[in-house]
Amino acid sequence: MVMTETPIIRIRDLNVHAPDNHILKNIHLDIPKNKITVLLGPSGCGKTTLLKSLNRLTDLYPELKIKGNIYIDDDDILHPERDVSQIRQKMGLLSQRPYPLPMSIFKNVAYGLKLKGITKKDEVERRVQEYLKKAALWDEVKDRLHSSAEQLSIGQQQRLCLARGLAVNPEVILADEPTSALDPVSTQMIEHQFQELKEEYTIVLVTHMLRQARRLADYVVFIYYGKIIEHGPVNEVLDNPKEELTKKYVSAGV
Amino acid sequence: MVMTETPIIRIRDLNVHAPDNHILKNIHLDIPKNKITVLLGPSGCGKTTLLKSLNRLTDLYPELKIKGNIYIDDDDILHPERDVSQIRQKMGLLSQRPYPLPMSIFKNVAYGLKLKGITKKDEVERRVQEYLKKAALWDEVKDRLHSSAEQLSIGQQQRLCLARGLAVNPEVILADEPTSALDPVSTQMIEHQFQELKEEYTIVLVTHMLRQARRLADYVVFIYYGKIIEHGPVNEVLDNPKEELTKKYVSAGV
Amino acid sequence: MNRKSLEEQFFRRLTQLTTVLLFVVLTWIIATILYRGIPAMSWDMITKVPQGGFYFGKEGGVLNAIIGSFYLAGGATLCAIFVSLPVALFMNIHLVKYQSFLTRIRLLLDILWGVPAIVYGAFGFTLMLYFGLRASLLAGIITVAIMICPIMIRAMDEVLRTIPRGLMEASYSLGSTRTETAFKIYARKALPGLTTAVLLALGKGIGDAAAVLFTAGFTDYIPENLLQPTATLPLSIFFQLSSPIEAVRERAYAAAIILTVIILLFSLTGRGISTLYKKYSANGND
Amino acid sequence: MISALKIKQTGSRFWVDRISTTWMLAGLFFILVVPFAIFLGLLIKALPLLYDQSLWAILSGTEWSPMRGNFGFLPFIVGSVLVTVLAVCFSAPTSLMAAIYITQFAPKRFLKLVHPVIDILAGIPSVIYGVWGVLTIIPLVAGLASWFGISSTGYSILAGGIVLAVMSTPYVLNMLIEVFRSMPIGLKEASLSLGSTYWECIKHVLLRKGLSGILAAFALGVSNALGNTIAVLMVVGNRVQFPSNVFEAGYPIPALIANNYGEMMSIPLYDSALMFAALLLFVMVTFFNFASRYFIQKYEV
Amino acid sequence: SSSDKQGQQTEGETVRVAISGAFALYPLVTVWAEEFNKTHPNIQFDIQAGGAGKGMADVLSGATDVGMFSRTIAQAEKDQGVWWVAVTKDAVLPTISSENPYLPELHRQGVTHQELSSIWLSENEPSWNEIVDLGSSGNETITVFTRSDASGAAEVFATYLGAHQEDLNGVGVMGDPGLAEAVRKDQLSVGYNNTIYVYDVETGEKNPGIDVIPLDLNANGVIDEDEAFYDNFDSILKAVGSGKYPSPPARELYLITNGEPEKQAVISFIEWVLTDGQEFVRPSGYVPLDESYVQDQLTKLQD
Ligand SMILES: Nc1ncnc2c1ncn2[C@@H]1O[C@H](COP(=O)(O)OP(=O)(O)OP(=O)(O)O)[C@@H](O)[C@H]1O
Ligand SMILES: Nc1ncnc2c1ncn2[C@@H]1O[C@H](COP(=O)(O)OP(=O)(O)OP(=O)(O)O)[C@@H](O)[C@H]1O
Ligand SMILES: [Mg+2]
Ligand SMILES: [Mg+2]
Ligand SMILES: O=P([O-])([O-])[O-]
Repeated sequence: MVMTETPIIRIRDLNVHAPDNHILKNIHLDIPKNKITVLLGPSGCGKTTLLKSLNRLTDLYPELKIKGNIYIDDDDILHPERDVSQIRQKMGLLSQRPYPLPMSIFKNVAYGLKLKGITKKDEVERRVQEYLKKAALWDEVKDRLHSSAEQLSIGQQQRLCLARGLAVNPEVILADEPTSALDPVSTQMIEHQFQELKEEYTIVLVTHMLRQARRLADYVVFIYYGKIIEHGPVNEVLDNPKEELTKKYVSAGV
Repeated sequence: MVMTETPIIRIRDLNVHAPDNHILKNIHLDIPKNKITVLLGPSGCGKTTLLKSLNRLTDLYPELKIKGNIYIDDDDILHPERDVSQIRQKMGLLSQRPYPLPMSIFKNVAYGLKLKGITKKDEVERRVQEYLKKAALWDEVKDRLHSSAEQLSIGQQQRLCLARGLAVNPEVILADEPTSALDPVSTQMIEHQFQELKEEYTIVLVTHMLRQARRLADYVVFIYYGKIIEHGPVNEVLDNPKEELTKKYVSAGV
Repeated sequence: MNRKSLEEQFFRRLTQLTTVLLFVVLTWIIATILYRGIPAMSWDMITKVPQGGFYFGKEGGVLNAIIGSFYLAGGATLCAIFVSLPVALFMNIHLVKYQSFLTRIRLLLDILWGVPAIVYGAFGFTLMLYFGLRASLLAGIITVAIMICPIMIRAMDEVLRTIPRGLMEASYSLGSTRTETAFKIYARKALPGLTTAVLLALGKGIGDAAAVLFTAGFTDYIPENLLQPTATLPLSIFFQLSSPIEAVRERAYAAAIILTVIILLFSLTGRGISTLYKKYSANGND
Repeated sequence: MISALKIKQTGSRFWVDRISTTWMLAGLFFILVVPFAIFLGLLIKALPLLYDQSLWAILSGTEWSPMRGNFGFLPFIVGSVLVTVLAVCFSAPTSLMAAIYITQFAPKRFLKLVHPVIDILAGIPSVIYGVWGVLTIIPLVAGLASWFGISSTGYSILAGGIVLAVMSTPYVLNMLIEVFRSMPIGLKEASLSLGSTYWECIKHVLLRKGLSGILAAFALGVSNALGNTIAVLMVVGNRVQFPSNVFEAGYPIPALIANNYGEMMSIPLYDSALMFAALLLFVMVTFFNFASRYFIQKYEV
Repeated sequence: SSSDKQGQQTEGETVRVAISGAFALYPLVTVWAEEFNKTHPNIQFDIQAGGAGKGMADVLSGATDVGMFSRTIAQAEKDQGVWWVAVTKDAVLPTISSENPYLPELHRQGVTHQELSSIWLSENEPSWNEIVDLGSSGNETITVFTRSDASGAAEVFATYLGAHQEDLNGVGVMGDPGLAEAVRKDQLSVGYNNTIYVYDVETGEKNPGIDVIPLDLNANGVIDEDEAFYDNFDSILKAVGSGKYPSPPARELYLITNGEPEKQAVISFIEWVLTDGQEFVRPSGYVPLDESYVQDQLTKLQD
């Protein structure tokens, strides 16, 4: 990516293989600091896999073979010896399929705080409320903070996971379709949130909504079948796509 | 709903309670045949619960208490003695969170066919291909039909579940945000599919995308915190909403 | 930060150490059997039935017990699967709505785990006499099957419980009947766990002598029908161990090796088959 | 058009469902009858003793001499409880740790190795465990005792507990492995991507998610241990007394039954007493399970 | 193999005879059955051990045809109509570890009936110097072992001491081999065993690690010439046969049936055991019955 900013993440020759599938092919990408980078691409092209590689969550899938380098602050996180939990704390991933932890709504958010070492009761309460509000969930759950999070509706779960993810205060937020299950009103609030966050954080966002990309993105990366087809500032890629594939995708705009 | 068509499903005084939550409140609704009825409403308002009630999948959640009547064919399906498995075959539900069955991609679709009694090998193969194409998934998976369906990407899983759901050839399709994880191109194809399907089928669709509602819906039902606020033909509700809440929701349009 | 990775390291090591310790003990037992049994092992052991004075250190083998154990444990396990699998599926599919009823069923089954094998034996013995049966393969199979059913059901039940509700929803919304959901979806999804449950119960069935002491009898002959008494390896081992002759007691270990090999075979085939059928399913439920 | 939804209840699928549901129900009914049948059978057989002596006298009595008509069960109850508690103290934490290691830290093929070993151990006859205990655990315990300055033959509550722990390990471990194996990966992802260490994920998320399964495995382990006979009786010393430390001999109920079932015909009330012993064990297991249920329910979210 | 056995069948239908009971008799009965089969190939024996009491229970309930029994038959059992015949004898011997530090003294002095009683019957376990005269040493307490499983051997031994098995103190160990093993391992312990668990049947020597405490029958404080018959298997068997070794703890071993035997196969087997079968008794490590005694038993069978 031609850019003036210093990249916070540098991906070099990243290849991910599944037994019968070459999922990511020679990915070479720089992700700028304090910007929102949006990953676009058809379903199944490898966006989620790319995000998971950044966090080394690919470790959990023994069938995936991953090669190449990912530098974060000049540190190769794919190095097998590298302690990943610190990396992961720096890079919060909001997964595409929300997984509430098996505890109450309150504790789900407090869990993140606990990991950061915040345990003072009123501090925790204050923060839980703060993050639930940021995720536009507070009103719906304030009366049942202590009931199980697993019974929330999918959209609520998605917002809960967002609140939980923000609570750990990561430097980089990797958000995998964070508003896919949300109604327009909540979506607006979350987008607003992201716009505020980018002052301090770096955000990598996967979305299928081109309008969302337009509203939020500084940079756009278009992936197709595991390859980066085109990337650049948002207006370049979305408004004047160079590649045929990108054009076709962008014109389908929903 | 004021409508000329005979309703295929009539919901009367439906109330669903969770221990600490009144999820659906006095739902009274008729669903017309061979039309697309779209359920709209903020996340957590009870859309999924309503769809599940229609299929009596609420049975699986012992904590939910369900009261009222749902008539299909003048037959109250909420009657505890009613054997529901045939009803379910006639009313296919595409759940919001896709769950591939623990088998290969091919068998996932073939499973539905088998339930319909189609077992001849080439017939099955032909149909599997047909439905995977309808769901816009064929190209991506044709080379690995016999690998596990659980490893597909979320969007692929969603399309697989659609293919599988169509394969059983239900009369009523209850689709819970069927394109939430899909890119614009696939979404277009699926929407097109729905438009064709409605000639023969009745479709109840949940979506958060107002544009999708506009493109597809014949009727729109707007639900808010478990109550039906407004319902009627699409242009009435979306373009000239009567209620304040509906107005606010529609104007947020994404 | 540092404290955290220390904690992680500590527990990683601790769990590793415990595992090693556990497996040292477990292999120690197996090693004891091997160490003492291999010298006494002979071809005769697995090809001959006991001849005169076998329990006195004379020639012969334990073929009668090998075949008997195969029949008895195999038969009992099959019978138990026939009851347990449906029951476990029934509990997790038909009865999901009745959680409090389920809790009670589980309670009853758990209690059965605590009934000593010898009481099952006595129970089976009473039944056997009531029906005018003599100690026989049939009576043994029934008793052992009753004894291992609770184990199998509960072990299966614990596995099935972890299957996410969404899978049942998916299956139902396709119009599957509960039976289809049970046997085609659930049984398949949980196959490796179910195999474990079966093998666990098989272990108990093949290894527990007390229940068969009463009901299966013992004989130096190979049973030819269900109404004849049968030898089993644990009983044969028990008798050999009680022999005054050192050499015979050593042979008991050889018999134990044979038993071990039999279980190993069962285990490998069972798990082999289940991986074969399960290759389409990723580990870990969603 | 409405009739379109009316489906004829015919076809093999319908019948298969009917038949298999009946079969499942019959199986359930059958297996649920067993505990009642055993309970009733034992109760009927134990009645003569209960007519002869007061329940309280039996339960609180410490004298055991059937020939003279003394049937005091207290030492046996104490013996059973002690051995079982020891066994659980050994096997529960080790099994849990091992299950965590095997499913979470170890390479995947390790499980493939572990499984057959566990299967074998579940199948080794209890006499063999007993003999192994006599050969290895008894001297070990005797040595340990003398290290503490206590003289002991080694035949003791402690030896019984250890052998029992080893014997119930395959059951507990296997079930725990299943509990951890079936955890959704997404859950781990969720916790890890919050920056938790792997251990924190296990501690806060997996253990909690699996809590009911883990407790169930433990409870089943305890039940299994309570009812174990031959192996324990070979190492536990079988002495009717209240052990003052774990290096002394004790006498659990199953051992009492197994040691004497042969002789019960010849002494008046003896068979009744042994059946009462079995009944007592049954009641103890029931009681324990009720208690653990209560506990589990209290701690489930 | 089994097909050989069936191949020898010449005439008649196969009859199965089920036998269960005392461990003490089990090895000998398996030998008898095998030898008997050589002349009666159409009888199949199903033999299992399980303890004397199990044999009694099985026979009385009709679960088996013949029981092996190794202690005196209780009145309650006679009342239920059990029929019995003595087929051989053996003896229970008090045993110690061959590593026992006081072995020479013990061999020289023996133990009296009363000393044995104080070991197994008194509440507080005595020390070694209360049993043997050891001067100033020997104040370690005796580790007392006993059988935990209800068994003929224990009951007979207890009878000798004027008690029942349930009265014997000591750490309970299961089975004869278990008890022998426990005694062998603990230098300061005592136990009791059937003769065949003490001596090697082949060589006639004592098994390694185990030794016998001689009984000082006349209580004179030394083992006299005619009290010393523990050297090898032969001499102890002879002493049992001649009655020099007292009974109890020597004992008769019985075959029992539910009422008088009616099955022809059972009758001819018992008859054979009492006559031709006796030749296999000595080589197996048991004591054959006296000629006259055999006649007694035979007449019992014939009426
Ligand atoms: N099993 C349950 N127990 C308790 N509460 C439940 C349960 N299922 C749903 N709820 C609650 O009922 C409400 C409606 O849930 P539902 O899943 O129907 O919402 P939805 O309209 O589909 O939302 P979304 O758009 O986010 O999917 C939510 O507040 C949810 O927390
Ligand atoms: N563990 C795995 N094993 C095998 N194949 C996998 C695995 N995970 C992903 N894949 C395959 O890799 C491809 C990319 O998957 P990925 O989840 O990254 O897609 P995606 O771009 O996130 O799609 P979506 O928009 O549908 O979420 C898909 O074809 C998928 O089937
Ligand atoms: Mg994805
Ligand atoms: Mg929903
Ligand atoms: O023959 P016993 O084992 O009962 O002494």
